[in-house]
Amino acid sequence: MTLPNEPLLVVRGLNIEFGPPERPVRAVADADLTLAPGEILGIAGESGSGKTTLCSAIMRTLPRSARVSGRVEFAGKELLSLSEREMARLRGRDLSMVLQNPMTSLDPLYTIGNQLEEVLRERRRGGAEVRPGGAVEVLRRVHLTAPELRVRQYPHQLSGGMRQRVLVGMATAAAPRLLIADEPTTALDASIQDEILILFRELRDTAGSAVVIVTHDLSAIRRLSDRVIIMYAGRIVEEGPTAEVFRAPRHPYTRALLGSLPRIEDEEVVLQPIPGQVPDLARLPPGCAFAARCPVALDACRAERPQESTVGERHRVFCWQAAAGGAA
Amino acid sequence: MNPDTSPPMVEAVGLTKTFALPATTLFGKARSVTAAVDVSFRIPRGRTFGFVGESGSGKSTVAKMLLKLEAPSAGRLLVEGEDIFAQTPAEELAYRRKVQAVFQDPYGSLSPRMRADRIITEPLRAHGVSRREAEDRVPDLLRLVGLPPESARKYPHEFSGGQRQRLAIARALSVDPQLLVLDEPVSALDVSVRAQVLTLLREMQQRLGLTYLFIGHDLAVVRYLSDTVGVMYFGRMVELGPARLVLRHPAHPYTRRLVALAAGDAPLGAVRMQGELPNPLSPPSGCLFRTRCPYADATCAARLPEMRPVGPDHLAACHHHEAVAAGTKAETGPLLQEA
Amino acid sequence: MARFILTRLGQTLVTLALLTILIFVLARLTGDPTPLVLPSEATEADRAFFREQYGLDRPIHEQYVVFLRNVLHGDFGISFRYREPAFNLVLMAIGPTLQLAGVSMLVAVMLGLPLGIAAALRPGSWLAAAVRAYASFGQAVPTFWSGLMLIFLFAITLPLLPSSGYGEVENFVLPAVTLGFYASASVTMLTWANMTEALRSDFVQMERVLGIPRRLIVLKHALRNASLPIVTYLGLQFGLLLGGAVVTERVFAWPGVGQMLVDAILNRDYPVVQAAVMLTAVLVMTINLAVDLLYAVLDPRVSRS
Amino acid sequence: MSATAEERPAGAGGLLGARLWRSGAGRPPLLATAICLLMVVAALGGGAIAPYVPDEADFTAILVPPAWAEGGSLAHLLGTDQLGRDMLSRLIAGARISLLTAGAAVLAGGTIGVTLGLAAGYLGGVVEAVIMRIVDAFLALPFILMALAFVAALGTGVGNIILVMVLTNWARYARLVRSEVVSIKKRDFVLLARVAGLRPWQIALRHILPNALTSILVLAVLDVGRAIILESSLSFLGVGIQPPDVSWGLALAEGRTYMTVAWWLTVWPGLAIVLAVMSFNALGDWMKAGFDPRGRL
Repeated sequence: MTLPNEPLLVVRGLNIEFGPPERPVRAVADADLTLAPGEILGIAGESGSGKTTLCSAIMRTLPRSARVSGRVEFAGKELLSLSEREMARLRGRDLSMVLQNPMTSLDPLYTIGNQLEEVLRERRRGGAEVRPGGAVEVLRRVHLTAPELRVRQYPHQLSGGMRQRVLVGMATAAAPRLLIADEPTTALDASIQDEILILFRELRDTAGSAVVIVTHDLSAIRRLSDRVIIMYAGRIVEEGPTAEVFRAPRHPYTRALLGSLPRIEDEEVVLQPIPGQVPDLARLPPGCAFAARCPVALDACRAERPQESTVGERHRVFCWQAAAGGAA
Repeated sequence: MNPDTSPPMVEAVGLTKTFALPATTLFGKARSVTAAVDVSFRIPRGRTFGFVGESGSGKSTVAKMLLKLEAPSAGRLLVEGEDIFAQTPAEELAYRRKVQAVFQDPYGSLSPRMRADRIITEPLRAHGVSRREAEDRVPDLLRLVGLPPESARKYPHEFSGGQRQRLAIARALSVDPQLLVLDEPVSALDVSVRAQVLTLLREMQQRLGLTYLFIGHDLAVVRYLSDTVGVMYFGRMVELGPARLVLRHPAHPYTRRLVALAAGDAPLGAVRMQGELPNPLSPPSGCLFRTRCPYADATCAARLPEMRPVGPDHLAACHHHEAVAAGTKAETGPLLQEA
Repeated sequence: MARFILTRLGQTLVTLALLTILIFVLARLTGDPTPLVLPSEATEADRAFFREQYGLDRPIHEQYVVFLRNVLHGDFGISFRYREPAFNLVLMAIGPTLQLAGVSMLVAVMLGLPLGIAAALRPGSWLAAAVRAYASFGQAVPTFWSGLMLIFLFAITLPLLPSSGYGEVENFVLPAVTLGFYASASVTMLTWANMTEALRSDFVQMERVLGIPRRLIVLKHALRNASLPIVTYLGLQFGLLLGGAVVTERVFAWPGVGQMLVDAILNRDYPVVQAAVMLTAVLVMTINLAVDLLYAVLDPRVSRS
Repeated sequence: MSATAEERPAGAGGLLGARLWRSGAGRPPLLATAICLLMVVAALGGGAIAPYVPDEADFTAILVPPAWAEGGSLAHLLGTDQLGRDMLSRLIAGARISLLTAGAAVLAGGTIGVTLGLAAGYLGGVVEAVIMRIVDAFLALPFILMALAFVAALGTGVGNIILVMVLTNWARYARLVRSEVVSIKKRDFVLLARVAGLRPWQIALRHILPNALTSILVLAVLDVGRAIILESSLSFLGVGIQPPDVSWGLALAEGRTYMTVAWWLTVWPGLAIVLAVMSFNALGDWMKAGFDPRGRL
């Protein structure tokens, strides 16, 4: 078992490829990350940045066509070499996940109570009976109104926000040590998004779970997570403590991303869009994938892939400019 | 032309739209759902009116009425002083040249079986412009929205989401419209691309003197483009006024909540929105927001608040707007914890 | 729910009414039945009397009203050939047809469901390829040919089973296998497609990451969701089986409605044709209605809204 | 939101074949395509290819087995029937009838059905209600029973059988097209076409029909197989094609009596039907995989 200071999750040199081997699409390239118990990590990136694929690799739910190499260690276990049966035993108990679309993630033919009890029953090893009020209790924990009524209702009778609460309740029923949330608020209205995010923080505070939240919504990450990883075209480009990255981003892409967000607090809203578009993953340039859109790109950036450089405590960045101190 | 005497580009008076639902019980009364009630606003020429609200608030219904895709159940909709639901077919065709639209979904907005040049020229052709003349305009239009002229021969699936929205904008601009209805045009786009399209829209407005009706759920985005904003809640307009005023000094508790949520710096949990949206089939009595409002009292349950002035050009529908503006009750803290 | 039932019932009645019009029009198209019914030595007065008796001298819409009234009373006229009420003849033949269709259905489901599910669970495997080959062959083989080949093999070459007849259990084997095999092909394909879709759905993904055992995901969730469209389809399939029975009955000399219908057409015995068509139509539509109602009961999105 | 990135709707734009190729339907089924083409050639070539006149009796060569069997002769590759008619020539003539009736059923039935379905889906209201109830009435019976009902009224023979097949077939096209139109009608690009000022008929022809066309095409190809079975079934029952015309189903029915002594009389026509139907189905399934990955048809 892990010691308190040992990391809960360690990913090393993770590569995920799709498509024909002679012309592969590298959805995730050379990903390294470490997560401590009880830590909340945000992974941000635009579509095609590989953030969802990375999470599916950790949960081992990638389609069979994916080619995965590297290591994923969870609490000392190498997940990639586990059998499907061993992996299924971990899922939902030690590591769990919340998916993007609450509207379709519940079976339409069974009541909420039935589906919750099914999850609870699977949690009890050794055949112990599920307590009758268990499902209601789970719903109360995720602050769903009128839980006694909800357990008798079918998914279509609940709104999207309510369904996402149910799903978070299911995923966290066993107080997993790691919860991965993939775009958990994207399909929801603004007034409900925060209510879902709060559930993740409560989970960490009450059960000591670590949480990985994957989203394109920078504001959610800023307010929820302890640490943030920024991904671009399948690679991690910057990683560091959330406050520091948002205050002093070191990678030009992170900076550009923050600059292109309209902010309501300012007197006048100014936008600085990033020119160009995300490159095709099947035809990446030899150097830095962001070089073509980067305002401060050097010749070196186009020629060679940037190496990792440390720019502060636990703050690392993959950029030649930042490494040279030029973009500071 | 004197701007004071000419009618505004758009004027909506008491616009209401109800949809009939089939009865659920055998001999029950056929019920109806109200998508928009008594919505009134005006958009001066060359300005942007921003509509803010969550899903189901009725903002898209108003847009569809302005595009004549739906007819109002009550109320009037005037464009340049002319009632658009009392037009002859010839007048309607002329109107369709004046008003164009860009929708949210960049994948559903363009016919997958048409090439970019045909997509762009289709509105022109519909208005009787010859094929040759229409095609001559394609390179200019593509350049206008920042697409290379070679893309004329491509099919929609060969473009990225942001490029498709550019294409949709080029198509809308092809007939030199005066009014653009923008229904969540950037909501489906990635952050970096969103900023590109927003700056393009602002540039187009300045260059071509367009009037916009902009619909969005992201307050910061709406504020970026809008001069005036209207906040919709559950089919009703609850606050209306100059964008800066409404978003910096909101007078309706709902707007206040939205603004607080949109501020990226607010710590998580500082603002809580309690409860769920009411059921459209059995809305609460009185003020529709009272079930989620910290200011709600007996008055709110008894009477529906009317829109009334709370400042210069600034209207809000709240019985307690003074207290709200003064912020006597915090949106924060344990008061609202039990959601 | 009540409204849903009534709407469907109303639609069915309208369709039935239209069908009676269609059959009536078809009956008129065949021309004057008088020479067929009366012996050639009948006098002109006999013919006129016959026409008057059957209302053939009245305007077309009045004739339809008479026709409709008769149909509602189960009166399709007297069979020209057997000199008995056509409706009674058809009613006697419907039993064997229903038995054949029912047993074939059982064969089809027992073959099609497991094959379809197995193929969906192992995409890309040799099993899936074999199931695909089975289904595409089954859909292409006309029952009259497979029936003949089975007779050739099991009744002539190896005399194990009777090639025709009705009444004993062994009489059922060849016809039911012939018809059931044909129907099993489409049941297989439909089960496969729906099961594949259910296994790809978001909620199955969610259950996977929640660590729900695969057995439970497949049997409790995916299969039940996939079964909704399959139930509807089986209703339709039963109608197709009644149609397919026409040919199969002919091959195996089965005393059913199909056999009777073909004989009636060949002998221009129109009252029997009309009675057979109408009765089958009512049967098929009743089954479809029942299946729709069953669907509504099975799907909470319909029954609980 | 991040779902918008890689989604490339299958089969959009470009030439039909290229579109199918790209869309992941895989390689076209070569054998099936070849058989379909062979059938078309046989149907068109007819008398020019066939070694004998198909309905010419030759009492000197009755029930000759196929060339490789004992007693067979190279003069009659697939043998002869009870009247000494050459089986190969009869199969070729049968292909002509099968394709003629199936083609007519699909083309004429398809045209009528597509037109009515388009009208129902696009116009809605009373027009839709009336058309769809008629469609329901035509689909209320299993297709073979419906065909028998029409045969009873119209009679047999090539012309009547074509008419019968058109009558039994159109309603399925109408139902498919109507449901396609209803869903396409709600899509954004159709709403935007209205905003652009296009007339309803322009929208129907330029936007709705092209987008429904792939489904119609798939249904049509799959329908050829169904039509071949229907025609041969009717002919087998004796209420379809009548001698001296030649049909596979009819040949089978005639050969049935001689099953114990001359297997080739029943095996060849049956195999011809199975091969033809399987080939058209394989072609249709391939198109369906490309156009309709979710299997709505």
